[in-house]
Amino acid sequence: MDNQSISPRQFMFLVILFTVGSSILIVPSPLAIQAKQDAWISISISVLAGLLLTLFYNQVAKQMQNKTFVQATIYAFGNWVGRFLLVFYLSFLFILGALVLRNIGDFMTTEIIPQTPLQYTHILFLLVVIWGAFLGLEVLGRSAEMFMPWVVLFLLLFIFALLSEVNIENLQPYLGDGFTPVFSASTVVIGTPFLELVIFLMITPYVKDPKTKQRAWIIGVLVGGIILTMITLFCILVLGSDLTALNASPSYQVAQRINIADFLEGLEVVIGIIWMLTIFFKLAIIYYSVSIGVAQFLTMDDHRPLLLPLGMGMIVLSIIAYPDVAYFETFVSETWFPYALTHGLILPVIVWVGLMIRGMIERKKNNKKSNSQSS
Amino acid sequence: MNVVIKRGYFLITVLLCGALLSGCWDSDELDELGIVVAAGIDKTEDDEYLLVTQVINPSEIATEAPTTRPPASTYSTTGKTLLEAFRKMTHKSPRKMYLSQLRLVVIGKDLAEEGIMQPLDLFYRDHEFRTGFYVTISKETDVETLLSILTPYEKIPANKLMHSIEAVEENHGSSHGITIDELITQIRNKGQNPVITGLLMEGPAESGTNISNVENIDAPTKITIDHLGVLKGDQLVGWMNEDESLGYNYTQGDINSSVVTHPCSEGTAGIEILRGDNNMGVTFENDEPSISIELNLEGNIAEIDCPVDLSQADVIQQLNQQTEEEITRLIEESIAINQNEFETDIFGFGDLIHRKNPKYWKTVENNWDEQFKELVVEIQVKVELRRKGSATQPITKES
Amino acid sequence: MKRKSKNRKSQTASNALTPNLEDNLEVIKTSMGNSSDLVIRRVMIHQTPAAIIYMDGLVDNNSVQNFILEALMLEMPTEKPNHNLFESIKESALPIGEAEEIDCYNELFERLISGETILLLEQQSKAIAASTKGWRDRGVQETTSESVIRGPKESFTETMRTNTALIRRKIKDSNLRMEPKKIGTKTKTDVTVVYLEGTAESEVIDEVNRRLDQIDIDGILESGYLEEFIQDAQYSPFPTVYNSEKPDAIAGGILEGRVAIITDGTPNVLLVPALFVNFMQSSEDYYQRADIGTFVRILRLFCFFVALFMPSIYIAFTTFHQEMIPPPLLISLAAQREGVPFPALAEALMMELTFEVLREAGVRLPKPVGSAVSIVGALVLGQAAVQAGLVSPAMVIVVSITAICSFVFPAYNLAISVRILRFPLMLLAATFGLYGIILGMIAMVLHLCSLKSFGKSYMAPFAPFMPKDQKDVLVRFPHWGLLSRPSSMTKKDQQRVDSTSKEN
Amino acid sequence: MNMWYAFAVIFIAIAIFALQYPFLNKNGKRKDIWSFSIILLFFTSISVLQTLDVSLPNPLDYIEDFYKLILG
Repeated sequence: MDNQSISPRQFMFLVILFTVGSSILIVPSPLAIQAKQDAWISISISVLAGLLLTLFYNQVAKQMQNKTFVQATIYAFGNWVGRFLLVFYLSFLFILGALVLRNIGDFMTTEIIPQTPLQYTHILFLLVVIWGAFLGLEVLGRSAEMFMPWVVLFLLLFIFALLSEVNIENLQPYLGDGFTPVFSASTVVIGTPFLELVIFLMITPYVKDPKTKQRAWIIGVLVGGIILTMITLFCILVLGSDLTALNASPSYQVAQRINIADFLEGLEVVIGIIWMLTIFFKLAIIYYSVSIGVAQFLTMDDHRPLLLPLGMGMIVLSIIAYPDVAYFETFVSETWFPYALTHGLILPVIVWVGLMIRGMIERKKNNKKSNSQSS
Repeated sequence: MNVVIKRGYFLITVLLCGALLSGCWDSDELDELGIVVAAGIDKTEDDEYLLVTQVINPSEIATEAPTTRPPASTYSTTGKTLLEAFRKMTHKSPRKMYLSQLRLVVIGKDLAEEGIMQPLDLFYRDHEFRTGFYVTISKETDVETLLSILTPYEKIPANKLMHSIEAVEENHGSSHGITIDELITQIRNKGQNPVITGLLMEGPAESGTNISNVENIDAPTKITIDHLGVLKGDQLVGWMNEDESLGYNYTQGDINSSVVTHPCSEGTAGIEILRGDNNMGVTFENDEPSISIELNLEGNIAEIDCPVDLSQADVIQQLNQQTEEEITRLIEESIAINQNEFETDIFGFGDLIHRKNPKYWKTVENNWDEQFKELVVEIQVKVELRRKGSATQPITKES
Repeated sequence: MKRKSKNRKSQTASNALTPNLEDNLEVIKTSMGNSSDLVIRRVMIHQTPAAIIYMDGLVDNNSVQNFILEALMLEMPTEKPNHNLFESIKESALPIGEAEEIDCYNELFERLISGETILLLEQQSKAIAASTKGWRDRGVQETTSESVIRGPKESFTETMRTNTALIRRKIKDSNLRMEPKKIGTKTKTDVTVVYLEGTAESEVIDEVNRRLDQIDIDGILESGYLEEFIQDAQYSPFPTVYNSEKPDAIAGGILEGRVAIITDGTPNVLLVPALFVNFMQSSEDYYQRADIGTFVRILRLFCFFVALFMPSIYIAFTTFHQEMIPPPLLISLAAQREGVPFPALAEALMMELTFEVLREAGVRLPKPVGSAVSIVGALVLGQAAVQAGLVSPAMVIVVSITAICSFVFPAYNLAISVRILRFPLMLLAATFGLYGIILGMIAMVLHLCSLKSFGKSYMAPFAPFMPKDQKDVLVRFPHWGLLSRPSSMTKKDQQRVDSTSKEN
Repeated sequence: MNMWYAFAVIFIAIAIFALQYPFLNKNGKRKDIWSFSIILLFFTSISVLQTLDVSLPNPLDYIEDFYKLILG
């Protein structure tokens, strides 16, 4: 594999962008449907859950010892069982990628360029993603550093420009329907960015400086979670929970309210750009991980030849993945959480346990060896 | 290796871009767009939607040498759905209707009485619409005539109306512009019913649609912003008069600046309200809610022609009190007419109860309008007149 | 090709000088093909036949006259020296700085052609080469392509020695190294690699030397030849080698730990590694006050974005996202477009191309005619085309703003790449609107981040982010605050300013 | 029209192959060439089927069915 490495800071930026990307579009609406004006509480709960998950992932990463998840699984379970497990893991990532691609395509073709065929929107986007995955992780990390100030700047603009539109009454009553809907809604957010963070198990071996990278991961999740919470909060504060639930992409709709000095209107497209940037990085990370995953699965030296063929598959999958938006909505609210849970929690747990057992066996072997050597 | 592959990727990208370039699906040149600034909706007799659009003629507006052509044109079509009507419009108009610049939707009176939610769906769903436009009801005239009136001073009639609505809201407070997303939220909200701005045409319709209307120094036909219409759900149930509209806006804290006129001894006093804040609260006694409205207003004496000595503190106090009474009267009237005549809660009392006591709200949610009729509302107005302008005393003939 | 030339070299190299003067002269004459500028002056020194050979025009006639001919013919000690005549001439007779002994034709020709004067003696298989180089040069003049308001106005010339002297005069440090090279099998161009020992990173120096030594070409006429050979990204529109004709800019670069490459025969000196930010900075930034320098730098960055994106954003806004245009502006734009026969893309492409043509024509034409071109351009395009309804006035404004913004960069080669990149962005904008522009921008940033210049990341110190270096990128701190050298360039010899040098 | 799209897809696939093959071949990794070709062939055929409007099985359906089965 290419010997690229990224700094903990770049890693943190990638985690932030990954957490925010695409969730920012699809999360507020289902949250508001279930938890109404308390959506921001449920998202805060899921950020906590996300942090716990990250702590767990860090443990797994420690056990993996500079191997990617794919290599570690093969190492722990051997060629056949390991590969069997990996088929599921890689297909999960692949499907995730296709869905993220479809998210941006759907968003673009509903809000900004409605007459452009979905395929072409996808092809163009994926071409740039492939270009990013081709150039490798180092370049992705650096460009994350380039774009991060802009993302932060525009988010601040978004928040400050909307401060005058905020209506604090939209948050009341707190917990009007009790805790149940709040908790059940929080699974949406746990499923959508936080369980997907399992993908960074493919990236961690390439991060320099093992000491700070754990902290970078946690801070990244925290910051990303806070951004998500802020956006959801602002959607509710400005639009009210009813309109937030009614809108397909409330975070975009809310940007339509921005009006600076009666001249700077219509900034929603600018905000749309920020969503696009974050989604780009999310998809680039997924795509990079999938391709190196497949390359390691097939024990190839280089993931680059795989980029274009996989891209063809991903475009087809993103088109056929769901026939209409309603299918997607039920899929996200019903199936995605258990699906993500299987691959984002259960599978890592299995691998983690496997790695520990493997480690113990190895240690015993070594002990025996050293014993026999010394005796 | 990199160089070869990089070159190849570049080649593929260029090829694909070339292929993609063959379609520019979404692009519309500016001169192919008919910029719609106002739309009117009504029902026809055979139960179809009547759609009227006011399209501006950019070259007439931006020109340095005005001709006699009108700055805006209207088109009207009918259709079973609004979308159908919009698309049918291309039969009549040379250009595609472009809707992002929409300022104003005018709903016909008949349609408003029937229910406005259905037609508004399109305006909210379609991506082309931005959500910052006002929804109004044409009070007497049919929408087609109303939208065909040419307005003096402001070339685009829809702009004139929008600015007037904003001006009335800011300077007098007897009307209230409502945007589509506010309207939809309130219609869907069980605890608050919406109000809607009324538009009124003055003068003969025939002369208003002619360019000569704006050639007169006093245009014979004008459109004025009327007071507020009251909706129950999405149906228009009645109109408030000026006092009631003012009272409504006081309760909502929507008064930025207004005027209170009231009689004082042997004359009248005009008070300019500068700013104020309002506070609505709910208290429960034996599970029965009662609403309290607190208003703290600050104002100036702007005009006074009664012989009082303004240098006396208790005279000011008296004026304060009179103003308070006047405002209380406005609010009371407004609440009374809604409680008794229209039976609809436009004040958001239900919403307030929902926020403060969601459990109680659950029990009354579904017949809130009935409950609303019995609701006790306490009004407390506090006015402080701080200044009296440049003159220290009423200016009278004798000194 | 390669092998042949080497063969030829080895042949001549084996040809050592003969003791016979006439034979030597014959060989020289035939090898040079009886060239008209070859001057052979026969003299007698102490009854020994001798010949002075030089190339007319390449030597300084005065020095040949005063220090060689006069010295040998008039001022020679009259007594016959007791030991070897050759040695005594070499040691005591020639009042000239560089005089070296040579013994083979190969070296003889090389020196002869580069302007040295050769002294051949009868009975000697050796010759003396005296450095009498000197030819007409332009002299140090004011720079034409990089003018400044404040700061030194001198510029490099075509002469290597003058150029090295200009740098030496700025950096009077014994650590300033100048490594000579000769590149080009036919032109044998002098190339000098200049750096500060102990400040520049040795990896970079080695890399520069390695890349320069690898070059095998018949001729180097300008530094552009070298640039294409040594630059990192061959297929990138962005320059990864900086060039300047201002000695102060180059000296500044050397002080930052960079390596300069001077090519004989061109006033453009190369400087590597070159990062993206270097192309956005002018040496004048350091001469103006710090706050003004900062403002100008931010202005340039802004202009970079305008020059790159303005036409494409105009296309995207007017054909895709009309809702983003403020209403009064939209109305006036729509009014302007009435009757324009071309779609916005064609209009923009047409205007941009016309402008490029005008610019190119303005550069090529002699100055008096050049202004005529600009008048014609301004009148024909600005006035007539609008009045004829061929283009909308707004488009003229957009193109002019773009053009003006692209002239702001101090580095001409960055402006070129910006101009080229504008066109694909315009195509993307016409197909996908802002979506296309943003994807184009992302692809561009990805590309920029992947570039390297002599092992240094091109986008440093933004990506990878170096907090310490930010003092001299967008913001320029006052000189007493520029404590360390940019660590994106060199990690050695970091301290620049002693923090106590400015009292408060 | 769909036919042309299908041809375009095949053309692109050939282009990808032509682009990658020399590089893979130079490295002399037989297995890599095979994996690459199989993946390319698989996805190309899927893409061709998709452009020809053949309704392809949607993996999301299976996932949904599976979890419905498990969660009841």
